[in-house]
Amino acid sequence: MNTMIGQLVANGVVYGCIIALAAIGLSLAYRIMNFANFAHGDFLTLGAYFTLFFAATSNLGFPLACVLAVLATAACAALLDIAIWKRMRSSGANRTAIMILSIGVSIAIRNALIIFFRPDALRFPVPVMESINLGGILLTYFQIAVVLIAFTCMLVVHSILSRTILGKSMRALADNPNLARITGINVDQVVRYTWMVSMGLAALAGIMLGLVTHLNPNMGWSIILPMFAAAILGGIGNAYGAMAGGMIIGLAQEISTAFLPAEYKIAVSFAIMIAVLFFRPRGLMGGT
Amino acid sequence: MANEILRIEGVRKGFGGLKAVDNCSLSVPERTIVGLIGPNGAGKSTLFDLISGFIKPDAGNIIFSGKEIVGLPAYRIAGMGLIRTFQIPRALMRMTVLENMMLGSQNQLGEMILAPIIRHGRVKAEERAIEKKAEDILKFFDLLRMRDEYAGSMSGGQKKMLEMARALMANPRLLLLDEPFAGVNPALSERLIEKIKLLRKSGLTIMIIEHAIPYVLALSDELYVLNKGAILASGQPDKVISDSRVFEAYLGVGSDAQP
Amino acid sequence: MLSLESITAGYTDENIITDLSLRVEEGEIVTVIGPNGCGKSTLMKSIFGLTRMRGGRILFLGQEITGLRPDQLVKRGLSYVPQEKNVFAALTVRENLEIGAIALKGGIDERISLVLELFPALADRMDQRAGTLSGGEQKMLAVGRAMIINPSMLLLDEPSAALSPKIMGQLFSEIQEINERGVTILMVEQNARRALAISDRGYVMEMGKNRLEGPARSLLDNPEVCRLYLGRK
Amino acid sequence: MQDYLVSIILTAGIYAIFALGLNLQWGYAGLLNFGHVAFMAIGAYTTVLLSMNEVPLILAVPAGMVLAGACGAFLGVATLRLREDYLAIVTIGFSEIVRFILLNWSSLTRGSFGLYGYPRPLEEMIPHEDYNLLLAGVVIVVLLLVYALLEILAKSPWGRVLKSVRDDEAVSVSLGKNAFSYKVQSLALGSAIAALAGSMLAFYLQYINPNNFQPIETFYAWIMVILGGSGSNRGTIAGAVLLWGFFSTTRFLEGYVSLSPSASGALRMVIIGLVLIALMMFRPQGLFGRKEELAVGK
Repeated sequence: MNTMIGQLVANGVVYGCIIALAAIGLSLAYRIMNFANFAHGDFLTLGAYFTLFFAATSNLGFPLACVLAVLATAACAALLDIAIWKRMRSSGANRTAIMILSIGVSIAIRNALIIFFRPDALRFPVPVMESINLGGILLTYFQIAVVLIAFTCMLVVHSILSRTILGKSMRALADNPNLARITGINVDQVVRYTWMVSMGLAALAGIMLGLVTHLNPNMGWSIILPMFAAAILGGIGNAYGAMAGGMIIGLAQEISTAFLPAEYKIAVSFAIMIAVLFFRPRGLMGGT
Repeated sequence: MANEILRIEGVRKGFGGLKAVDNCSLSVPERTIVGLIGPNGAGKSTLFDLISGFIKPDAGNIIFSGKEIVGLPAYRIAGMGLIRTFQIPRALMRMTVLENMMLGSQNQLGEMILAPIIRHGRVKAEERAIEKKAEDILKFFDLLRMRDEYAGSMSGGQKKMLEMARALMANPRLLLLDEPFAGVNPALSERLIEKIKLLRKSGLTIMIIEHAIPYVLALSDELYVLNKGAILASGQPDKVISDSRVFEAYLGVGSDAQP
Repeated sequence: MLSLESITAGYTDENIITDLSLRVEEGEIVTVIGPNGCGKSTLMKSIFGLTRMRGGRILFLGQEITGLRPDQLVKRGLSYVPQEKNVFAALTVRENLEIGAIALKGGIDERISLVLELFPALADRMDQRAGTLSGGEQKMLAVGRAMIINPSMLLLDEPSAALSPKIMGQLFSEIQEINERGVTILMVEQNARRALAISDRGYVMEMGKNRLEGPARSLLDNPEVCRLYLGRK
Repeated sequence: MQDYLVSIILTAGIYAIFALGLNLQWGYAGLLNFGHVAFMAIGAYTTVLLSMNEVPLILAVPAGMVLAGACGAFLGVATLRLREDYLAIVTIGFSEIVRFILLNWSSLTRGSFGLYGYPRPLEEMIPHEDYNLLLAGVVIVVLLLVYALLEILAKSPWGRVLKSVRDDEAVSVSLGKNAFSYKVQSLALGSAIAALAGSMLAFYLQYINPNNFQPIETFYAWIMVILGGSGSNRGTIAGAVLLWGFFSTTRFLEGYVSLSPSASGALRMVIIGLVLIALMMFRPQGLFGRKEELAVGK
């Protein structure tokens, strides 16, 4: 029994890491751009497929392909900002319009991927590895790598936000957009970098999701619920809250399988989200 | 002394470190016009928000026609006949002037979801009556010719007038007007003064925030001066305005002038 | 140094300011007063490119700056302290100052120590979040934040708003000190008496227009001022 | 050819009803329901499951509507006091949850096998080949009834309050209207209308399975509403006709391009996504809408 719970906790941490990474980006974008980006999940997918593409078409090796994919996704985010988001911002469109638009972006990306890669499930060209046994808990090297990379990323995000001038500008912009403009922050530039960071993190989360499961064009869209649940649980807009929220959601979903049929684990996210909205709408750590 | 319709006792409200309204007490007698003036940031609009239930006070009582109203939802307070307008005109831009007006009427049967279907005839008749009333009030404010325009296409001054007209549709017992003259041109303002006087004559009680002091003086039976969230002076308008402390409050109090 | 030539501006379709002209010479403190809602704050925002300008032009140091973005103005040495919400509440005092210096290249530490020299009270609070400071300290931080770029001109929107008389006095003497260090100052103020006491010249606005202009000390003696404020004869 | 036309009338009609429910929520009350399909699914499954247990139609359809309305109201109560995007997030989550429950509660729903072989109303009295024609007639009548109901409501005092809530909730409240209650009412009624569309979809398809109710269906309704001009019931119906017209024309053109079925389907979806983007960027008032009455605001 104990090892079973231990195994579920381990799985939960792995899954929680992926959700947390995705939710950090979502929350950052929400905080700076002031709207919920429903295309966030599809950037996870985009990142995973870029990796597959780079790994298959060049002989750079898988890790380098991952790096390239993250950069490519960030570049797409910047392009999208120039083509769409910046125009919407400067035309003074309100956020409901922008949210509806993000649905359009999501539909377009997802289906473009189906055209290029077919709808079937695919796998990364990496060797299948034996699990290692840590005191009765089985984990693959990929799962361990996911946890290590995710924690590294969280540290990196933390130091970007607290140490760098970009991070401080991002926080300043979120705190008081008018004053940020007056102070001389180039708002458009900071917003663009925020998109790139947010989407780069999404790409990374997508790669990890692809590593521990498989790839399909729906993979990002299908975790939109736990992703938002994590962001809301942590207080939407709060990057640190999103990390904690992602972990809690991941653990809750996995551990619930000890008591509930595994098919319902996604409902656990929904139940947590509704409960948070009723009793603590600003999330556990307070958000915007 | 006339019956008082509104009494505020020791109301306080802070935002963060700032005390927006600080131990404020006042009373509004029935069938009078009470003016409320004070420099920027004195807490006038916050006080209106508190009275109308849009925000909740940290402490103090607000009694409207004998009932404690602190904690009631804003729509319930409005339903009791305490109707407020807003400093920045808030016409419903994407509705026509007439729709704006008809919305103001209270206790409409047709506002219950199924009534327009099952009580079709009665709702129709009710609508005709409300429309007639709306037209009368629009005529009173010289807005009748705009009845089918979108409110969004009106000038700022017209929006202000529409807001007041819409508030009257609710048959208020107490009307809170937040800067009714802002953005209204001087000629129109003169006419607006006459109209507000007519409203008082018809039995309405009105409380006005206004920074154009000549208008307040022309209208008010009683004047309160708010400064830094507290009542600085009150009484007969002419006396209050001659109080040197009031001029000082407007020009800025030095440390010595503080009571 | 700064001159507004018959500017007309507002936020939406309506003009809040109409045909207003104003000049500030180098080294001066100029104060604009006027009753509530006369458009004082809008005037400041218009100079800083935050409104819709529909007429006129603005010159700063002889060059036209009409329609420039705030970050471009900051690079030219114009700094602005808005009336409220003028600190980043969620950031520490040090971060607020660093953000203020974002337009500068290098030398941040040096600039910070200059600001701390001006406002020594901030030195103990450097790692505290700005939202936890008192009203007076926040105001000092706001002015310090604006001073960190070493501006040649400072725009202050109601610096005394929501301050106790004692702190207000302190703030005005600090403004005077900033001016003595060579920074030209334009402010709009509710507290006309205090502000004019440290100013060289003053303007009185009413309903979006300039009504009176004159040397600061004598402006309040003008009976017109009383009429404009309170509408009495 | 006649079959084809009837099938287009049926789908366009059913989706028009579905989208009218959304227009009541978004176009009139400004509510972001991103999980509209959930209520259609609830309607379809409730009606079918009750019919299979010999509950008469006259009870089975309203039961689905009531259940969907109640779910809509519940989600509203949970989120409507918060910023408007919470409703969008929660409803999109809800639509996924409903689909997961339908997929996994196999003892009730037969999971991904779906439900089929359930009785259709008056089936024994009508020749099979004419059934769809009759159903198309019923759908058109229901569509007209729903349209009439919504038009009456939209022009009634009730609709007036709803529009005021969309424009500026504080004004409504200042005039004594319980804005929160009106938002919940419009969510509940719109969801019930979606359930009605779901019941009819079930009788048309004769086979329902959870994959009929993917999130994308919600956004078909969104495109119909926005294309025709948010806040216009007639525009919504026009939007439904346009969208299904697009689907059938492109299906017809498919014969001429050498794309796999999945790729051409996806290409269609890419176009749908781009249309939604272009509408929000360049013509948020829709093809027929008036800018003054734009539901999205400035």
